[in-house]
Amino acid sequence: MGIPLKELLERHCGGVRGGWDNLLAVIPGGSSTPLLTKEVCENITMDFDTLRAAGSGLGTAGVIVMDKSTDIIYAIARLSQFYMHESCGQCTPCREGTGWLWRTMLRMVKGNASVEEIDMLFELTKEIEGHTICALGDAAAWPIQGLIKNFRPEMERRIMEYRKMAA
Amino acid sequence: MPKLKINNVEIEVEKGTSILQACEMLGHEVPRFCYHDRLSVPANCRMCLVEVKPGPPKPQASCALACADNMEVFTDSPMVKKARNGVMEMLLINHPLDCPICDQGGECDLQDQAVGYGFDRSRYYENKRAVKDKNLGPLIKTVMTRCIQCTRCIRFAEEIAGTPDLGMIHRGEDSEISTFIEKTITSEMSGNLIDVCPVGALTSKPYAFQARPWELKKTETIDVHDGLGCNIRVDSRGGEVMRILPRLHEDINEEWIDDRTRFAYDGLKRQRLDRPYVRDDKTGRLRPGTWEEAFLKVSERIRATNRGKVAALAGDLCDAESMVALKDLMRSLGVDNLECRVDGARFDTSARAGYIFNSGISGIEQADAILLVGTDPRKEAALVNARILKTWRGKRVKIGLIGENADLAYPYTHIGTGPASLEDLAGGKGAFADVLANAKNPILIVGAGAFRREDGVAIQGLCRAVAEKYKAGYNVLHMAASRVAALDIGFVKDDLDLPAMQVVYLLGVDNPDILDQINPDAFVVYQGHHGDAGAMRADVILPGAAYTEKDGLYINTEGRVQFAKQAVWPPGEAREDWKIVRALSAYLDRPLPYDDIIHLRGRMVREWPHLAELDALIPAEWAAFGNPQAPISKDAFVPAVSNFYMTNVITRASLTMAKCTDTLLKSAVMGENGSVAAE
Amino acid sequence: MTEFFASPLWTDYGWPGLIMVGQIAAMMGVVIFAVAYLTYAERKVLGAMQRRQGPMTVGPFGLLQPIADGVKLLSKETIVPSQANKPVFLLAPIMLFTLALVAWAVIPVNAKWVIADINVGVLYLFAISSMGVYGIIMAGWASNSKYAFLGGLRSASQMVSYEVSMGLVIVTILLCVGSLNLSDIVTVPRPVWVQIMLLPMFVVFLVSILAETNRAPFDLPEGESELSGGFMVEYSAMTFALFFLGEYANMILMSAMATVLFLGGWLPPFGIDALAVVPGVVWFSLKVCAMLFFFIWARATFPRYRYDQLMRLGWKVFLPFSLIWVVLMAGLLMTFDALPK
Amino acid sequence: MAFDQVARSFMLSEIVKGMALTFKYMFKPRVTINYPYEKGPLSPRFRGEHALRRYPNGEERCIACKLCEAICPALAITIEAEPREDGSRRTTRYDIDMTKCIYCGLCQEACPVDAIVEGPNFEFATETREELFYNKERLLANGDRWEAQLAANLAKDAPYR
Repeated sequence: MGIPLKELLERHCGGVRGGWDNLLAVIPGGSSTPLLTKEVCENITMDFDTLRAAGSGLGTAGVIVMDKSTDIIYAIARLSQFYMHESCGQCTPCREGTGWLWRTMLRMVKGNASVEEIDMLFELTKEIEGHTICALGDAAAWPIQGLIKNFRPEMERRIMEYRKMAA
Repeated sequence: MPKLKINNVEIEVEKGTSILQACEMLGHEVPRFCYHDRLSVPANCRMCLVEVKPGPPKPQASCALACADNMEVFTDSPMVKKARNGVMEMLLINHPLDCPICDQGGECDLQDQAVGYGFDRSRYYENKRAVKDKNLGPLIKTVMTRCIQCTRCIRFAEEIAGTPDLGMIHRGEDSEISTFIEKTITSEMSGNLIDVCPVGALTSKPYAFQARPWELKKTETIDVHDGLGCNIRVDSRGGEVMRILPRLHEDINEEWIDDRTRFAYDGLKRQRLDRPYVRDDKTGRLRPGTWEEAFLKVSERIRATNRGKVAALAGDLCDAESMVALKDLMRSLGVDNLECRVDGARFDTSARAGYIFNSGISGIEQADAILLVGTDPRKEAALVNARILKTWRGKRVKIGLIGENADLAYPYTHIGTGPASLEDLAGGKGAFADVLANAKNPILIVGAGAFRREDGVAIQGLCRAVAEKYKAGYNVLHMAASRVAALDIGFVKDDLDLPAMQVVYLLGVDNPDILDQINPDAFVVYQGHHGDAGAMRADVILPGAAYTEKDGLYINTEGRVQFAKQAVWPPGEAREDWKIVRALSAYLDRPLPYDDIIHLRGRMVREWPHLAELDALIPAEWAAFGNPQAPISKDAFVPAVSNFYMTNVITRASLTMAKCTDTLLKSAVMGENGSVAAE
Repeated sequence: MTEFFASPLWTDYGWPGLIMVGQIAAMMGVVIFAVAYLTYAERKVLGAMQRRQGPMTVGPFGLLQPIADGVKLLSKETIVPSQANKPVFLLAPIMLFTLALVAWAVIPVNAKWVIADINVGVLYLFAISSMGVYGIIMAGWASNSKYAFLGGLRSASQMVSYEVSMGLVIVTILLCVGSLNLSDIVTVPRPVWVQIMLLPMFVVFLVSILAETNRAPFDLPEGESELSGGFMVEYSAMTFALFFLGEYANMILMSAMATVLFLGGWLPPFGIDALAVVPGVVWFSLKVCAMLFFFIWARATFPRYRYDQLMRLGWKVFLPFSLIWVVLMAGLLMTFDALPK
Repeated sequence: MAFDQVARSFMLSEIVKGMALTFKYMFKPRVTINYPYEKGPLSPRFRGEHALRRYPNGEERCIACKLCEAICPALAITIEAEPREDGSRRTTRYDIDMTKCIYCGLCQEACPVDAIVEGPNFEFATETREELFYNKERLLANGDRWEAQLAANLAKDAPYR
């Protein structure tokens, strides 16, 4: 608790593959929290308040580290699939929303979407977040929110690429 | 008593009240799908979200959150609006939006609330989910793709009907409502699923595509298929009854009705007597005639017959007016052979307390021990059974049954099958005697079938003895809608010698047993609305009106007077029953002193003032009735109803009821599943 | 046989009588034909002025339309209202139509082309045209309908009112001509200044004949929009057709009268002798047609008068004006010694 | 009264002006057409005789949702429905009383499947009233007869809906 993230990763966990500079993003608290970019990871400490201030959370403190070889959109899409699969189907936003998120994310991976859909996706996560009985809805929403906040240029780039390909 | 503020208005509510209920009290509409007043609260639709302070910075499900002191609730803040819009969008993405072909269209909660909270276009471009339709039997049509997984149906089946046939299978997106497994629904109250379902997933099969709610004329009236006098709404278009829905009456049917009440209406359109018939002297067959001809023939025969040899019987579906008119006519002719107990029951009618449901139907909920005697309430009065189930679910009351074993949807102690067990209880013997003795508020429910035997009066006396011994409520559960009214107006004669009668006037009597007792040479007049057993035996048929076709008073088994309104006109030349009797009286030169129903009611109220007390439960004075000392046979009680779906002329004429009999009773025997038969 | 044809019975009565009958028949034929095509012309001209097509379907350019209308009216059932006075009801249209035809007896359509060249032609014409009002009053009264009755009353007072000024106009003419014979009226030459002085009288006469024939803007007796057809609201089929014919025949008659009184009858216009090569009857017809065109033109242009305005115009404007003009004309003629000898 | 007004009234100038105007109009081109032989143009939105359309595969479009019946301000439409043999929702009766119809086009607006439309036909006068009580067969026949034009009209109007 309170340990700087960089120290945690570099000293205790054997470091990022390919060196610290190869770091792409870190999900600090299990799969459900929004991810942190390398810049934020530089000097953040692992405690509740700091992480919340950074727009994420400590969660289960199961840190997921992704280096630059990671397809970040695909990674988050995979998380969406997980949450869709795990949704119990009891309450509406989670039952209907997680599937929608996953399908949209799948298209985002390919870039088969429009730029406006990124905003829609973000809005969608806001519609799920906080409206469910348990926290699974929130958990499904947060990684995508983190992705959009931090890697929106990457998503847009992919959409443009796909368009070029299609044309 | 928590005090809280809703939209800045202070309100004090009972402890345990949910925020949703508190909002309703203040008149703030809170949208909901899964929440239902009479069902448990799962809080899974997330439509009723409201903003609550203090609390987490997210909206709360108001149906599941109890009111607490110093709460501040907002039902229309931007946060709430946004949350509900979001939930509505989620609900609609996989909904087929096929309102134009959906029977729920026009009375659909989802449709209504989508108007308030929906977006005018879809942002969902993925493939929609489709769900396979389930077969729920001949009454309920399913379009499961429309289902929004509110689970009201599951909870209804389990909590109200006591037949946990439904459940949710799979999970997440793939979750769907299904029966366990690939079975039809076996509840006799399954029709209520249609009302309970907030969308068009469960709709009425017989009513499928027949009409739209806005084109129907709604008449609030009373049901006659059992003795409870359930409050119903008859929806009609033109001269046709299109469907029947329940109406709220907390003390009788709450907001449910059983399937017979709901679906037997198609019997009103088939096998109707729409013109008078007269038996031809030459051929011996019935042929269509005129009213004049029919009346002349009847009056001739009655004039030519010794008045002691004339009898009048009143059947199960008669309104009080027609029976009073018939009684007045017979009295003016000097005839006193009147009888209404056409099911063969014998009991003492001297004290009103001896033949009504004294505790009241809602009184069952106060009971802490229930003894059922010679009755299967599930078949005889499904809503009484639902009320017992509710009581049992609420406080696990002890229930004992004397009579044939039956699946009642709740566990009970089977004490015995015949009067011997009753004698034991009267003597304080047996385990259930202790239960009754220890109970503060025990009640006794005696089925009318228990009196259908030679020693009926003795059984009645025995029941009174048991009731008096344990200070228990004494309740008779009648099955005929007309019975209590007939008894109240004295349409009885204890020692009627039916086989000796030469002229028998049947007012809607179709019970084969009593028809068999009529002398084959007797002249039989049948006044009624269906061509059934009574009409077959008749020499003259006077076509009357069914319960949806006439205004009339009915007294239910509790002794509650209720007013049924006319929804449609009788078919063809058929007329309201009291008018037929009035017209006949003119042919007999004994014109009855009333020409309209207001005067007839005035005459009724003058003699029986309690008929003016509409919808009131007047306690009957306790008096000695029955004869416990009379000899009692050892025979077991015989169930009064063998087929729930075929109990009277209307149900026998109904195709839907025939289909139910076919599929529900023959293929899957009712009572096979679910609850414990005996402890 | 030959002695019969030689006898005075034949030469003095038979033959002239036969000729007379022939003349009458020819005149009637022409008038009725003219009436038929006047209705056609009216519809066409009205249509043109309202930028419509007018009748187009029956025959080329709808030329057979009047015949179709006639056939239709003839083949319909004549309905007599149950409360009507039947003889009067049926007599009224017959009378109106007859009067409209009878007046033609004295109209000279060319030099010597006149059925009855009587000395009091103007008086005869005036008397006959005044009698038309009886037909309308009879129709209005006999119909036993408030609309018809009101129409009849209006018609009576309207015709009486305008006859007064019409009479004064004719008096002015007579002052200039000095004869009651219509042929004389045509032939007696008038000095140019007299003609100019007669111009206002011509205007008064034009307006008065509009009122006299119940034409727009003075069609108050019919008043479709207020009296739903006025005096002939109850008439149908043949009786209606007779009214219709009578009315249009009257129009032609009045046009002929105006032609005779003011426009020089069969003489070529503006006294240009070179134009005399064209037969007089053609000039007469052309002048009548021009008058009829004026009738239609006025109908297309002016809205219906209010009843009180109509009366005001008749009694307070035309009557004083024409009285003054009679005196003025008489004075002038006396002064300049232009009275006919 | 002003002098010029009196003068004008004496010179009948208004009357002459009025007559000149009508006379001038007589020579202007006609604005009407010779109807049964010439016909004017019709808007794709023209609301004429009703028709029930079918899908290209011959399946009737109407699904008996009864929205047209509900919205009809003249109560001219009568519909009865029941499940067809294949379980789909179809009308057993679809009547329009053309003598009641006010041609407001609301039925067309209300129809979710473009089944009931008001077509371009306005020449459907009949000799008896009875012929104006259209039933389903008649309306479907109309639809078949006018389908090409109906479809074209709907396509033209589609961008504005």
